[in-house]
Amino acid sequence: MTDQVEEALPVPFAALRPALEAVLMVADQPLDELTLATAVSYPAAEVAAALAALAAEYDDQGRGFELRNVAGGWRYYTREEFAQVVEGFVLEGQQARLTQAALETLAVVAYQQPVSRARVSAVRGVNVDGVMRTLISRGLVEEAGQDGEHGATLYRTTSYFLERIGIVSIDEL
Amino acid sequence: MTDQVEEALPVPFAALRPALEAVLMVADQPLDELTLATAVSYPAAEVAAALAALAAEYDDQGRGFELRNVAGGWRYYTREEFAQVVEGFVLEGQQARLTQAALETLAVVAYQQPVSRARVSAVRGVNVDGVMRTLISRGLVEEAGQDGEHGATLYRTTSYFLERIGIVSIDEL
Amino acid sequence: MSHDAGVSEAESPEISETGETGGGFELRLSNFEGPFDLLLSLISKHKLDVTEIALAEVTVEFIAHIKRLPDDGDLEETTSFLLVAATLLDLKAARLLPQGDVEDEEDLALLEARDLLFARLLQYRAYKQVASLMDRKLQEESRRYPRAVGLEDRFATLLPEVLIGIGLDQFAALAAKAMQPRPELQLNLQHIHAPTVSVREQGAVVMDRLRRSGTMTFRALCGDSPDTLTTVARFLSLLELFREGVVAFDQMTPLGELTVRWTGDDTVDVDDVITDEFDGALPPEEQDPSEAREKTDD
Repeated sequence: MTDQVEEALPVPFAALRPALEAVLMVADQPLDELTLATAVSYPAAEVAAALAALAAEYDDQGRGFELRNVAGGWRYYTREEFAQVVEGFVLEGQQARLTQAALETLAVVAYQQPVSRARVSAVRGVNVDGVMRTLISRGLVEEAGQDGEHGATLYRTTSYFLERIGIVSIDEL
Repeated sequence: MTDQVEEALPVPFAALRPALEAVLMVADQPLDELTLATAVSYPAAEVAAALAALAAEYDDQGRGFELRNVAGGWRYYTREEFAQVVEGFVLEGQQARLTQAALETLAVVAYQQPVSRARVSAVRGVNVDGVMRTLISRGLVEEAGQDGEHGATLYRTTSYFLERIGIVSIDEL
Repeated sequence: MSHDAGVSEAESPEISETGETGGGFELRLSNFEGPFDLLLSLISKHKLDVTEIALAEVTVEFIAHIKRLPDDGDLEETTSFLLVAATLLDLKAARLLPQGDVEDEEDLALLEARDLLFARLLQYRAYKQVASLMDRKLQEESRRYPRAVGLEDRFATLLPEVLIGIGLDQFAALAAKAMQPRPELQLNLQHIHAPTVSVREQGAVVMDRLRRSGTMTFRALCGDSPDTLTTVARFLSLLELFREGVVAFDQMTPLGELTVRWTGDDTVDVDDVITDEFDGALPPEEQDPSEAREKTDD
């Protein structure tokens, strides 16, 4: 686009890390490396390296927060061991724990997606209609088009699911 | 679980600073020293000293954020020299026009207010946490107390919403 | 801790005692996520691997628990338990037969059925392990809170004016559409007042039909069954008839159609072969309506 040669880097070289910190501090959702690279006008690869370095720094310094890459985006999280102290200051209440049925259904969807309800039922040996509705209403599973052959609705896990489980992609499972 | 001899301080001594960092990281408004002291179960004086030490540390390390005491409340702010980057980022993703998801969520809130987030999620069949935050940050939706029964936070539309949609009261909906 | 007899020291998380029945050990079937879950739990209770021997060992227990299927269970769920039970019985029966008595084709079909059941069990077990791993991760993750705070005022005021972009009518239509109830599964409330069904009576129906037809599919035997409970009663009566050696089962494909063959003679009386093990001490009841209806069948 623009000739980026020397001109108009909004962020001076030494300031890449703090610039990322500032942007991450105002974000209310995970930010992917491309978005961050655009915000600070740096190549994505350098941004990725800086993010990893920051995350390691927070770990080394024993900060009460950590910088994590979850569901493809970077975001500040409180560290696990301070959960008890933090709870009172968080708006959303504790997420209700998923039932065994919901967990098993989620596991099958996660590994076989996109997958039809009938297929999940066959694996679990029980009807999963109700459980699937629960998972959809909790934003963990979403529709993913139709099966070409039978026209059955297919389902997949959402990026909110990745966020909830704290991983970057489904391959990590 | 087990009786920890010295009466279970929720935060061990060495962890005072990170515990404060964790709380400040998720707090939505400035917190005074007494509130913070209560949260971490430490004397207010020690908490005040720890906060000052943290603020100095962030300055020394040239972090992109700073910890400031404004009118008696402590809060993380982005550092002044990165204001331009943050502004660019904040404005970048923001369109004047609302997304379909935001419009739908807004419609449900408008017609069911005061309403909890869980209720809106249930009606729309998807998780609405992110969209709700957007609506709040755009000034269209605000908190409206607690549900008497479950203690869930309730939401309603704002007068700014009335103004933007061009009516005087929600009765006109 | 008190020494209350009701407190079970070695209570397994999956198989718990109710302590209510004098007989003692009772599985609560409602704790299980279907037939594979129950089967795996039984196998692990006996500290066995998933092998043919294990299946044979737990067959009787598995079937014993089917009668504890909740009265309000739906037909689909009940059927899924029954189909697995049928495969287990086939396998057990085959093990009891002398080698030469088994025809090659049936033998092969049975091996196939066994392997498929193994495959499904192992698959289910794998997903169960994944589920528990996910549970751990979800729990762990729920103790970390993401930063999601409002913008600092200086940035919040920079945001452009919101453009709602649609008129009031469209806005109202959007709300109406969003609030429309999504189709829910129909709730069948008939089971709530399920009448008592007698295994003995249903056994008489089953025997009568098999005597006349020789061979019938389980589906046909239960085609007129008015409710799940009757279907279960007929299945249980078949188990008793099987135990007495007056019926045989065929199932060509795993979880496929179950065919029942009458192998007894005409002198067999229902009271001789069907005990009241399942019915308990039931008061004699009036004729089951399905029995009367049956005369006009076929």
